[in-house]
Amino acid sequence: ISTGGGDDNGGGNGGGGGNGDDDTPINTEEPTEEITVKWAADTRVADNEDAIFEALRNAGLPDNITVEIVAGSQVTDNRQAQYQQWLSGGRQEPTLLMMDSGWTIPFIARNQLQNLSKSLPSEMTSAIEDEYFAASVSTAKGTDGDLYGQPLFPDFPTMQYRKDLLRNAGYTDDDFDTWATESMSWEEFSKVTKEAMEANSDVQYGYTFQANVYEGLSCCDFNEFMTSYGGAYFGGRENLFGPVGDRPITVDEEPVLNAIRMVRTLIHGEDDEHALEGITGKIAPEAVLQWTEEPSRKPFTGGDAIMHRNWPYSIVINGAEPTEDNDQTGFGEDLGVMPIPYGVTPDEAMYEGTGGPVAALGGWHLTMNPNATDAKKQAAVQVFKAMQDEQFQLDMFEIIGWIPPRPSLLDSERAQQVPVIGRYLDALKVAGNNAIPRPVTVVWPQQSGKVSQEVNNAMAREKAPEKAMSDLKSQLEQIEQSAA
Amino acid sequence: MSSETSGVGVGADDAEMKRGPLGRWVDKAIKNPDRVYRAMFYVATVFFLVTTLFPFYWLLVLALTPNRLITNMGLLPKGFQPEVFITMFERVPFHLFMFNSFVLGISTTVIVLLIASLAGYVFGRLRFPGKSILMLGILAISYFPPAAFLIPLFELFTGNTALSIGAVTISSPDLFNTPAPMVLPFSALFLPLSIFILTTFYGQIPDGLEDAARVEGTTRLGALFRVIVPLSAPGVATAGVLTFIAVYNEFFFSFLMNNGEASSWAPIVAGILKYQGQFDTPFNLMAAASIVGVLPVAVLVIIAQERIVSGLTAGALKE
Amino acid sequence: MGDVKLEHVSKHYDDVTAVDDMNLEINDGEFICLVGPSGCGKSTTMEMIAGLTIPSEGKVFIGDREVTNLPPKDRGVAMVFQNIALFPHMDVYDNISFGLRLRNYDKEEIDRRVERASEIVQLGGMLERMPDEMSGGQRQRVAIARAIVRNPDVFLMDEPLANLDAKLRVHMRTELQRLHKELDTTIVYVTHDQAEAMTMSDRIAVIDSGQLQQIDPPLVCYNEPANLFVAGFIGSPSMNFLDGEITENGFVSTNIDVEFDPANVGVEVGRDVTMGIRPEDVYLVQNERQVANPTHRIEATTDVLEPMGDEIFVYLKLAEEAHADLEEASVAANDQLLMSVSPDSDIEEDRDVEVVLDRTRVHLFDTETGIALSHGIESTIQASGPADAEAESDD
Amino acid sequence: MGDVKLEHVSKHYDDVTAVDDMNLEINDGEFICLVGPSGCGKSTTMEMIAGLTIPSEGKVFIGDREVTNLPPKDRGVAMVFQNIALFPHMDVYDNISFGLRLRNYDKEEIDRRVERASEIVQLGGMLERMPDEMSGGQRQRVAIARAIVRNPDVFLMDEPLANLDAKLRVHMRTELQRLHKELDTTIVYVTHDQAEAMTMSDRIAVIDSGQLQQIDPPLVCYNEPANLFVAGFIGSPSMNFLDGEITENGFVSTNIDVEFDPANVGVEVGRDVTMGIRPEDVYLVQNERQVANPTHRIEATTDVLEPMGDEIFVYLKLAEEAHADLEEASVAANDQLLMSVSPDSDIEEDRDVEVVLDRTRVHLFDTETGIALSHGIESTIQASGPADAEAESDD
Amino acid sequence: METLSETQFAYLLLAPALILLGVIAVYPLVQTFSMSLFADQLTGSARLGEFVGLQNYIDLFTGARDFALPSAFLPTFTTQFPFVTDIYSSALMVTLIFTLFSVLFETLIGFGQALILDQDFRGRRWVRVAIIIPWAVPIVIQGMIFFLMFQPNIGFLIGTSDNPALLNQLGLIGTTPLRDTADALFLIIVADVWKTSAFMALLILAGMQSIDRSLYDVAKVAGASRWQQFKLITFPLILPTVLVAMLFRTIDAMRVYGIIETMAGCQTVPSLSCLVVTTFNAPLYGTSATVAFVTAGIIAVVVSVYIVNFASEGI
Ligand SMILES: Nc1ncnc2c1ncn2[C@@H]1O[C@H](COP(=O)(O)OP(=O)(O)OP(=O)(O)O)[C@@H](O)[C@H]1O
Ligand SMILES: Nc1ncnc2c1ncn2[C@@H]1O[C@H](COP(=O)(O)OP(=O)(O)OP(=O)(O)O)[C@@H](O)[C@H]1O
Ligand SMILES: [Mg+2]
Ligand SMILES: [Mg+2]
Repeated sequence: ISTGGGDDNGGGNGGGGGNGDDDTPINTEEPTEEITVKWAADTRVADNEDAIFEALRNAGLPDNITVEIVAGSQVTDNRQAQYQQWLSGGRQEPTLLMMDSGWTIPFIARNQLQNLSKSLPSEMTSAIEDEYFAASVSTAKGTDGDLYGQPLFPDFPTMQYRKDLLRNAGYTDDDFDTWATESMSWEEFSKVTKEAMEANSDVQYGYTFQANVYEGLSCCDFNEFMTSYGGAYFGGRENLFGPVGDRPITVDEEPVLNAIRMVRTLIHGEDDEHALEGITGKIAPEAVLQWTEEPSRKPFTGGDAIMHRNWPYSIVINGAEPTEDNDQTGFGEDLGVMPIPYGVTPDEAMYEGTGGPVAALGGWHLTMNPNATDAKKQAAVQVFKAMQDEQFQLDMFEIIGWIPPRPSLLDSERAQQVPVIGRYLDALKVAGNNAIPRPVTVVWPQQSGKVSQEVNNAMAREKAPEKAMSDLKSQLEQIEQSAA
Repeated sequence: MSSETSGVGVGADDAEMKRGPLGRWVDKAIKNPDRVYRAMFYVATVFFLVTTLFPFYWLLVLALTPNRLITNMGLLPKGFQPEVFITMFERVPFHLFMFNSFVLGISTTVIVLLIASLAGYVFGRLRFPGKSILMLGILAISYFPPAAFLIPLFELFTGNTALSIGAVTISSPDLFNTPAPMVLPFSALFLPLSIFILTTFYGQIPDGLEDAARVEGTTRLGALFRVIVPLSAPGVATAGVLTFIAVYNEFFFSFLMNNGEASSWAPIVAGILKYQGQFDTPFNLMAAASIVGVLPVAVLVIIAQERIVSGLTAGALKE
Repeated sequence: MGDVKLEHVSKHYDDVTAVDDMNLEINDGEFICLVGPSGCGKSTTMEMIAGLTIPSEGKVFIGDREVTNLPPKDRGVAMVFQNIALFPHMDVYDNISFGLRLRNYDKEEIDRRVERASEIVQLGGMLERMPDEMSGGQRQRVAIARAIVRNPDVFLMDEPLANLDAKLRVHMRTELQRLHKELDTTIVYVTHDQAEAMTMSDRIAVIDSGQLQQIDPPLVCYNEPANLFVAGFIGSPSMNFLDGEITENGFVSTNIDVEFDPANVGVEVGRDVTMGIRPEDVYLVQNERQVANPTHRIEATTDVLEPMGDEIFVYLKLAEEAHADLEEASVAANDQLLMSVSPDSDIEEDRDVEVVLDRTRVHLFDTETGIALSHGIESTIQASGPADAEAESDD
Repeated sequence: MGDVKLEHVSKHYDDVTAVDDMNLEINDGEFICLVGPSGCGKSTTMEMIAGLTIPSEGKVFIGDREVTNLPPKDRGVAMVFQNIALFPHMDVYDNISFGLRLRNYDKEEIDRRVERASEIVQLGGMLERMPDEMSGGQRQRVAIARAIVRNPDVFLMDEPLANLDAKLRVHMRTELQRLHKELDTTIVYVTHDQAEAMTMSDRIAVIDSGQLQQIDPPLVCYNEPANLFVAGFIGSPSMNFLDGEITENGFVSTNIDVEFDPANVGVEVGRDVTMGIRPEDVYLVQNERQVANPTHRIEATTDVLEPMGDEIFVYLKLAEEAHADLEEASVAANDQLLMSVSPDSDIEEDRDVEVVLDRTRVHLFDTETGIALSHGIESTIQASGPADAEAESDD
Repeated sequence: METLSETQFAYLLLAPALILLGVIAVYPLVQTFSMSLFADQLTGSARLGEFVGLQNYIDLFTGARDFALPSAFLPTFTTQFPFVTDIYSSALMVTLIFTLFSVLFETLIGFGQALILDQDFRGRRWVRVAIIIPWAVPIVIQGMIFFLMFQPNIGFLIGTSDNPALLNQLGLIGTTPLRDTADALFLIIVADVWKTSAFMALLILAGMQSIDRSLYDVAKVAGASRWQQFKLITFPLILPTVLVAMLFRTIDAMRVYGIIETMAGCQTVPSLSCLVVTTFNAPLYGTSATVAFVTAGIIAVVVSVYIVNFASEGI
């Protein structure tokens, strides 16, 4: 017995399988026959299939092309594992894949995606390069600079807060208006939170965020803390996506340590051994160390917290008008949203593109299976085209809350009409403009685990920040070297 | 139990009248130790009932509490939302996933019981060279984490493995999104357990009964299925239940051998995960779904337990 | 068809030889009883005929086929197991009809046969009981019924009546004999009940330690046992044995002498022999007239009396005869003699009596090898000649 | 200590009454045999004494304690089970020593006792075998040894010798009797072997359909059966029965008349009675002189002959006597008579013979109720008087 | 078929099992083993890098590959307080601790449950279902139940450092137990025992039900108390079943993954299977295959304890 699709057991190029011609131009004419392309998306897409389909048609998708949605798991790791098997197994289906911007690059590095720069008309690719959120686009590019995915929507976390509680501490709508676009420093933030806590003694927590040992800590929460203090994993934005093994590892530098010290202060108080000067302490519960998004949101939604860092999905929940229907949860207009606070200003920052009110970048791309048949690829191009349509993107913002991938659209009248989230577009835009992608490379999955482990340890006072970060540095070093 | 303290400390020499309830109880217990057994038995039963059922109760509490209110939970539901059991079907066609799981579970169980019966018979009742080696070899398969099988099996079931005989090359069929790439690995992976269970049970059936069947005119296989299997009913039913439940809960192959759609034979685990959003998790729906998902297994257990527990009447295995 | 032949068959377990170079020919339609002490290899022999145990050596034939390695189902045998082995999960009806159902007999035929078999074993009305709801004897009867519903070439029955009371045994005995005649089937039958072996069988095969000792019609085994073992084993209570020596005057021992001319019976003088005499061939002198050819009178004292209803066993202590010339070794236990008398005999414990032996019923065995030297010491007046017996055993 | 008493004990299963209002008193140190047809309730009775089955009604006493609801372990009984039930996971030594180990006897004591028990049952050298490596008889012997190593107040033995050959049975019989004497233990013993019941027991309890029929010393049961059932059940081969009627001249039936004065035996004229006579009490006229008090000669034809070695059973066909006045109903099967003669008798099949009956051994039963009316019809000359018997059974 | 020798017959009946296992298990394992002989390859369309022979295995045992794994493979004893922290940062030790305690408690509790289920009492049908049903709970749900119970601010079983719950006060677990390896391991064992005791109970019960009841009659008459009946009859007769159950539980426990992933994450409680899955997803196929085979090897070593027992039990 020998395996087909190349001698993959022999260490050869087993991955590709099929007809991996991922860089020949595709016929971009509209196909003439009836054709159905499968799109691996998620349940939310599948749930809104009809509306989305209509939006696509409105955006010019030819009538003879049908899109069939394969509702994969919403759990991103599961999706990644599935796609990994499908693509390395050389399957022809599905033709279109919805990919997390957090792990598109490894697929690109393994030649498992259709090179859009080579196979799409240049007007399509340049629209993406020019008009979309730059940070998003950067997570859909290969080391060669070619584009392999078309961003569907970005995702940026923001700081949510309870206006009603802050009013008790003496803050006013003026302050809130300012905060919506001009973020505050961590020092100020902690002070404000502390004041609010004192003013609302029945509220249990000040600031809730996510610091469990998980991808979310390394990609996002800590990435934000660190970057906002001007630090970086690998020395600044330009090294985010490589070259692996050939870039500095800067996790043991002072900005990074400060970020940890800051968090330690937030949790354990100012008398912590490694407290950061200027930060007001004990505003975050120890529980954050075990919290991911949902558990951390629960107390905030339940009215037990003042400040909460989370993704836009939770704005929809927390900003809803309290009604019978949702059991009186949601704070309506009392929900405030602002960009994440900053540690240092961009000028003070050690590395280019750091400092300021950074927001970790999430979001999803649309990519194409290079093993698909030419006919399907041809039809798929029409889908790409339709999804570039601005109206479609606004439609999607309305239908399932996908933030339009073009920053310009956030200013549009229509976007602001969208219930709840439409109110907070200002803050989102700031976040979007200051978005920082995770440093995703082929070795990021390994590095991410180490980062979250060490950072969590340091935050939990199990290791001194310096020790944790120097340990981390040597581990990252090894990983970098292994892949060089 | 509340009377415990009142009884302690009352002198044994005191008149019967003065004894606390416990004293009297102890007295009776000494005369009739069966009472002690009974008491121990009830205490243990209640203990096990509480410990095993409490998480289910909590699951029910979670299901009935609106998701938004799931925070600072106590022992009672916060709010009462029984319609969650309808919502869960609206959100996800959960019944279809359950159906898939049933089909996968039953077909795997049938295959496993059949094959393991043959193997269990061989290992339990025959002597032949190579027996121990083979048993160890079969056992060794269960040492491997499922991931160790995945890539080659994926290739095999997606039509990427080819068998070359001379000039002819037959490539394996593409079975992705069918039950086969789940049922086959399940069967192989759960087979060793069933083989071992059945080996011990079949090995304990007295030879005389098999002999009698053979003289009456059965083949050895006939004797296996007419005498040995029915007499091992507790073991067979247990192997069956264990296999079925294992399939029902499996998530590794269930997950990677289909695209996660009910129409592609994805099982119940995929259904439950479908409730989960990228960040938001409707704990109440998932809890409701698991309660609903566990119910059929409860029914199965009730059906099977008659076999498991009272498959044999007293003295059944007399020679 | 139903003849069974074992050729040099042996069966060894790890450390035990259960059957040792057994040669056995059973004719079609014959009723053979296997008898022998517990553990002598009877069941093992049966199992080898049935195909449940594969011989370590030798061949088994049924009909004209060699079946040594044939599975039981193709041998055309039915068996009643010593351990009964009812299927615990089936009721009586299903147990009995098991073999028929396997052969896809139609419902009526099965019903008919089960009905008949259950009547024979007197189990009518119990067809729906489960085995564990029955008494030991009832179970055994189910086992018998299970075998007899079928029409095999050979019946193998391993102590089929062990758990039945005397009356039912007699009934079953006649039923089995009737069945045997009706079906003309070969029956191999293990029993420890002498009466069964004597009345039912065409020939008895006596086995000891896995070895065949004698196979002959019952009366031949009784009257002309081939060796000391058979003589002692067949007959209940057992034959009396007295160790002695052949002199010119006949048999001499510490306690009993029997005069005869050694030349007449063909035993050389000086040989160590064991004399055997059955309890019923010892007579009180009062009844001497019942014996055509008695020995001289022997003095004895009655010891224990065991009344059995239809007879009384009398244990006699023999007086010592004066033979200083006999070696010490052969003296042991020579002073006891068991006698059976009819229950109306006028006999009491601890009384001196005189007895005589029936000379025609005196057996002589070589003490060393155990082989029979002579049955009856006045060869002219023997009851049934060895010539007849041999003729019988040949057919 | 070891006396056992059942008071109005019954045991009902769903649809069967296994034991029906049984009253049984067994004295300390007594050896009682329970006999009765298969399924009559013997094992159930034993199980109720052992405590394995709780009676549906009634009370059980052992010693002076009521034990009806006491668990088996507190009753001081040891039992040999009919189904043997060896522990499959223990070798012979462990099986035998099981009860001793439970009582924490020390190693030497256990060794000593196991050794002795295994010698009694002749299993020396097999102590390390597992049950499935043994023959049927060997297993049964292990089961016996397992019971006799202990020193209980009461031994319960349910057909303990069923799988043993005649010789071993005799051996075991004496061993058990010796044990009984030595330990002075009460023994309740189930057997279907008449010889066992006759020789071993102090009293025999005859059970039918769960009801106690008679409990008396063996010879009383044999010679003076309380009713038709006991008469037919005890004794092998069975007693001959002839249905008839009492006239002024005595007993009259279609085939046999026996003259006597009904007044003498206390039976009123005109009653339907069944006469019973055992095969050994029928004599050929040649042997008439052996009988002190014979009946008049009866004409018959010999039918089948069954030679048993030590005796021959002769089936006689009776000629019909002319009694037109007898009803048809009672005629059935009245024309057969079984006789036993000694093996040297000069008798052949299909010959006309004349026989006589021993009048002292003729039994009369009420046909309807089955109750015995008279044992022997010349009351003066009976062999063992009912008075003696009653005296015996009282101690 | 019936005329085949016992050996031939045995192999004929084994054929279906051997074919199924051959194609679905052995063949993939051979493939995977060959993968373990190649270097990882993260870029390009090839799944694997160059042939490296046994280098992956050597790296794994020397710790040279630890950087690619969520945790160290073997315990390292270089720091000052070796036992406190490093045991929990070794996948091997974490797995062994989990296996030891979960199998031990599952066996004991399963035994107790089986004893109860073996009794005759009213309502036993429902008690049986109650005891068996945790086994039917999918791992994701099992994880969710325990995750929520021990989630600060959701579950009631833990409190905060200001307001500790009972378990915290007893010092059993901290207030963020699921991020702490020792605490999380303890809770994962609890969760596993809750779910999997039923597996043991079911098998042990089946074993008990197969025992010839007349043996108990013999034992009772011989004077055995309940405890002695259990010790001398029940226990030895179900021992083979218990050993099989424990054997497979041990194997399963050594491969624990799902409950860890759903409760605490592989980074916090690194088990051997965690290493396999994490590297598999990375995707470091060479390393993953290597860890898988080493895991199997370690399981083989642990399981040999049972095998020796089996041999002595004569199964
Ligand atoms: N569990 C049961 N359920 C129903 N009937 C039963 C049960 N056990 C015994 N019996 C019936 O009770 C009667 C008495 O049985 P028991 O075992 O006492 O007979 P026995 O005298 O020992 O007979 P045997 O000599 O055949 O052993 C029988 O008819 C039997 O069928
Ligand atoms: N599986 C076995 N392993 C070892 N020895 C055995 C095995 N089976 C039988 N034996 C021995 O072989 C001998 C013959 O056994 P077999 O069962 O044929 O005796 P048997 O003549 O039927 O005796 P019984 O009258 O007691 O039933 C016995 O000594 C027995 O112990
Ligand atoms: Mg035998
Ligand atoms: Mg009985």
